[in-house]
Amino acid sequence: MPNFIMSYLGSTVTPGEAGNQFWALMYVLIIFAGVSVAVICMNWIERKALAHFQVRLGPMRVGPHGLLQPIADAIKLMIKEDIIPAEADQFVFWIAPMIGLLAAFTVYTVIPFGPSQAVSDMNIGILFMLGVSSLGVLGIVVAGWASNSHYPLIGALRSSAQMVSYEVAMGLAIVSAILMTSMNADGADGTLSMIGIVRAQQAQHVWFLFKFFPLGLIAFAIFAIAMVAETNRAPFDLAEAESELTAGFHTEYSGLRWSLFMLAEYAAMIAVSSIAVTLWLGGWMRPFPNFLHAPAWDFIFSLFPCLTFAGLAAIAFIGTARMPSHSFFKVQRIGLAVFSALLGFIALLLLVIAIAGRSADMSLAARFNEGIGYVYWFVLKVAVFMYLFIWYRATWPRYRFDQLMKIGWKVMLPISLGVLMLTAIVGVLVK
Amino acid sequence: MNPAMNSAVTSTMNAGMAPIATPWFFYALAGLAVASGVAVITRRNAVHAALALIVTLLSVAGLYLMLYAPFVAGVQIIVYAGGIMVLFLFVIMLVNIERSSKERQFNRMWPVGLAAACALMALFVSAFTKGRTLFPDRMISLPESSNTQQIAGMLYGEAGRMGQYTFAFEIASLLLLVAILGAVIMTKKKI
Amino acid sequence: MSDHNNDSENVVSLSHLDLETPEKPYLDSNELIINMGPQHPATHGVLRVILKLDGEKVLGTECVIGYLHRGVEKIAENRTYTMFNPYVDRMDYVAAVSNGLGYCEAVEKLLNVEAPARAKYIRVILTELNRIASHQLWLGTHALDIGAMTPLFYTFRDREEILKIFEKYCGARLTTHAFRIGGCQYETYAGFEKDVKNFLTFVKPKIDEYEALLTTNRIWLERTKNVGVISGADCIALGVTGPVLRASGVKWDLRKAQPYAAYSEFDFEIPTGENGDTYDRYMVRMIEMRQSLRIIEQAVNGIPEGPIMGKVPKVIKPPVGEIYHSIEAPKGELGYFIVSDGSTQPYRIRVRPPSFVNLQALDIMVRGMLVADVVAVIGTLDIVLGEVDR
Amino acid sequence: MPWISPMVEKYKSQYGSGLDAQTYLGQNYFSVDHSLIPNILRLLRDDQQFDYCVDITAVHYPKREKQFDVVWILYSFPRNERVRVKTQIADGASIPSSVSIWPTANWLEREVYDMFGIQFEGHPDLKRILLPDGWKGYPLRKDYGILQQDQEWVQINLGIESGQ
Repeated sequence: MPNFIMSYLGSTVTPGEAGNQFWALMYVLIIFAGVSVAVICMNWIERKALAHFQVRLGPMRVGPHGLLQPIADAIKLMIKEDIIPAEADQFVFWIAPMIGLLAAFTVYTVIPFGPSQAVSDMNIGILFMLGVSSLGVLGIVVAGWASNSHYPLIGALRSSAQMVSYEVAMGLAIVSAILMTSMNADGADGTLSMIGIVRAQQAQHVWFLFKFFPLGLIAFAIFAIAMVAETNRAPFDLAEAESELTAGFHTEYSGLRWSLFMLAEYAAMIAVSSIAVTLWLGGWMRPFPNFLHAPAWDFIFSLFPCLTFAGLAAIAFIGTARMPSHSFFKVQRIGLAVFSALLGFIALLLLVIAIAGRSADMSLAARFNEGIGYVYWFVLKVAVFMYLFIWYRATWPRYRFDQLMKIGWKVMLPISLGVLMLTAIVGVLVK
Repeated sequence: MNPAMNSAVTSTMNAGMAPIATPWFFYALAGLAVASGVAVITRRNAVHAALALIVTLLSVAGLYLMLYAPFVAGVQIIVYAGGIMVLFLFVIMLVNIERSSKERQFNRMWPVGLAAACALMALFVSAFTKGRTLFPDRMISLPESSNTQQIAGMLYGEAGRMGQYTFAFEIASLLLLVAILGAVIMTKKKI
Repeated sequence: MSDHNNDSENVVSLSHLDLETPEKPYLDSNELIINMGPQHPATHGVLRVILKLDGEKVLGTECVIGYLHRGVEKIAENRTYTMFNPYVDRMDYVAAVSNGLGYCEAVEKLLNVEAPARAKYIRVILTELNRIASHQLWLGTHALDIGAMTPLFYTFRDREEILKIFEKYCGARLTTHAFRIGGCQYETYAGFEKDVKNFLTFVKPKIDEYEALLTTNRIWLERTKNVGVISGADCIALGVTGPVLRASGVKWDLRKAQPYAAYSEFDFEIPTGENGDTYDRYMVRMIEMRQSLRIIEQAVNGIPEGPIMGKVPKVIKPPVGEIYHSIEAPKGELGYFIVSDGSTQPYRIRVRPPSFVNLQALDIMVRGMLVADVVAVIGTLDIVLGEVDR
Repeated sequence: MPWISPMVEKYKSQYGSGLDAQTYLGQNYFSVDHSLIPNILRLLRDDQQFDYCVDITAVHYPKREKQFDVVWILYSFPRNERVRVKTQIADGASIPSSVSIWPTANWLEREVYDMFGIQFEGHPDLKRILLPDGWKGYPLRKDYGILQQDQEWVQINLGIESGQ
């Protein structure tokens, strides 16, 4: 059994590909737990960040600075009664959130957190991702239909029309990124696999964002806008336009079923932004990998994870210090102190690994350090996108439905087609 | 899918290709496809039928994966399950089914339908019984390059020379364009 | 309301405004009757709008109002003039101070009495502060209806400062009842001028903050340009007044046209828009806020000393007769038609509510628009249901 | 006191008995016989540019044989001037609607009907605007008690014994 486990640590191929069922399952569990935790943190961050944008504090009551608020919400949603409307279609009503969740989570099997840190590396990675994310539309359409009332039906129609039309723009933006993967110096073939794409960026020493300067950026911009529309977020949140259609397709849902939809929405957000990171921002590569290549630089960059956690611990510690010493706050002070201690401990651990793993030999610590580095940079880039999502929600008003479709078809589609053709032409000229 | 065929597959598998084609995967997927196919016909509720159709399409995509044709599986999911089925559901939702289901059975062509079903059944039975002679026991030659390259080669041709099907491919796309234009004109409404 | 037939076909027909009816579409789409019902987040109170939709497009609307009808005019006939004063604040509870000003001035005109100069200045300061507060509340809820969440919190934070000044001056934040017939009830408290000056310096950059967030916001422009367009002539024909009228290009403001309460002594401009769409109304109200700041500044600097209460008899018994007096409330022309029969109780008080008349224009502005625009147009009309239903 | 102005002279000569102009506290108003109503208003709007009908309301004098006073308050943008037109009609009598002259009259007349029960001929859809449709009784009449409610409507719709 031990060598079975150790066998994977050495391999440079993703467990799925190496046929290593045990580690593949392990990765699935890690990713599933990881994404759920990420969704919970995302919930908290969204409420706090949105609040601070709007000159208010956000949840402060449950746990220190509202840290336990997401957990409280989760419990509340589980306890809440699960109402099924009268003549609703029981089976379809029950399966709709499942489809949504299925679509949101199967995308993660393909997302590469590191060269070998992914569930499996399918050679049609991107295509699989597009296919599964188009299944998400079904969940919404069916949910709207099953609730058997006016507003959810209109909400479902609207959001599915929106997702279908932005999927096209998204697909074309992805095609132009894939086109770039085939333009590396040694004439190797392009690839659809996600790890292949990041390898291509590594080989070409450039993030696709900056390749053929304006083209990469435009394709990235198209994808960034399409992904916001794909997940019904911020300026494109027609489905839950509270002011018109009460809450769109999940009006009739309540309790745990409703939280499944929220889980699916946040998971889809994280999935879509991680695809953007993989395609355009060089997945798990640390910034300036070739430009600053000296080992000293490697060491500095490997310190980043520990610095981030140290920073968080410091913030939490200051929070504890500034908390008023009144007896009411005793429990919260202890809670925050424990939290900051935990963060400090993780920072210390990362520091030790970074120092131990400095040598380039294949010792366990070095490989571990490298793995942490990959995952850290990838997650950091995804976090930047998450912050953008919240920022959009705070500042932008909502598009009207016809404007949204107009942009989808008349603006995004032509531009993405144009960028595709230009990339192809420039690619042929350059080679 | 007799055992001989299966052993041939596993023996010629090179290092890169993980063994997907374990037999019980095939039986599970095929069974699922047939079951949901039957469900599509028998369900009274249109949305249930549509969902069953989606399950069928996804299981067919799984079969493609087993035949080392991931590209076709991916396209199958995107085009069929993701695209066309959504439009199916749109139509089902917009045309309120209660009205159409109440209408009387308007055609009395069931004998013709029965005859066609019997002919099809005969065809299947003969194909199944002859089995080996119809499909010689060819060794599945594992594609050396990935499935996507092969398709691209056939469609667009490699290294400058025209592929076999490029012309046909372009004609098909023109046909689709005509269909789309027709649809737009038919439903033209001052928006 | 039970026998009120839901599919009421007699949509408000304003045929003489020659609106072209949408030509018959090829496929006969099924028209949807949707109730933007009394309990709807975007109807600023208890208003029910019956929308006749063809798909997303609005074919016609009919407003069902009266949910908040408290019979203020009937109560007026059984109260003395001074007792009726607090009722007036409850009509347009967002701009209560201007209601009070309108009523007190109407009765003063009936009594042929003039409020002293200092009282007039105090009245102008409080009314303009109230106008800013009303516009801020409008901006917050209007932006929220169109989807921008943040302005709501900015505007409410700044509105709080005004309400603090009201509370210090007359004890109430919203329905202030600060004026009496003949002048003001309370002398300004010690730090009044200082508070108002601090407020002026505090709120000026804040209004720029709202503008920074919305005026050049690409989506905001997309959602408000050419939405709910109404021409100047239609406005006048429909009796629409206030910022909606000014945004359609008619330069008319009662504070300039028929000055009352010391407005003639201040100089300020009246903003107008060109094509009368939601964006112009937004700009007009933002400029109005800045003009109000100018007025308050001049008023606070030039406030005269002197009594705050005119010579008004203890028991008010105006002579027989009737008068009509109107002021420029934040929503439009707020008029009082008082008929007195010589007793201490008014024989008849008719209040001309700007929101009630402006709401009538909703049907024209929304015809041919989409459902999302109905919400935007109700927001831009800035109606308060307390005033619509009285 | 009587209101003397060239406009008044012209109309006095034209209509003689049916019209007389007063002024009180600087506000001028016509008292007009109800037969002149539609064309005097049209004249004021077209010739004298009173293009904005500020308000339409009514006052109830139970003791007079012509119980209701219907009042039009008009304003002219070009001349920045207000005028009121008053007419007296008996209970149950109807009066031509002025919706065709000023569209704003639509809701204003509906409210006067709702509160006083005065019928307006030619109004596009004259029905109650503030009170529920089935409500019986016209609240703003002097004989309508302050605490009075339409018990029957309350029982049917709200299912409670009485509103009080």
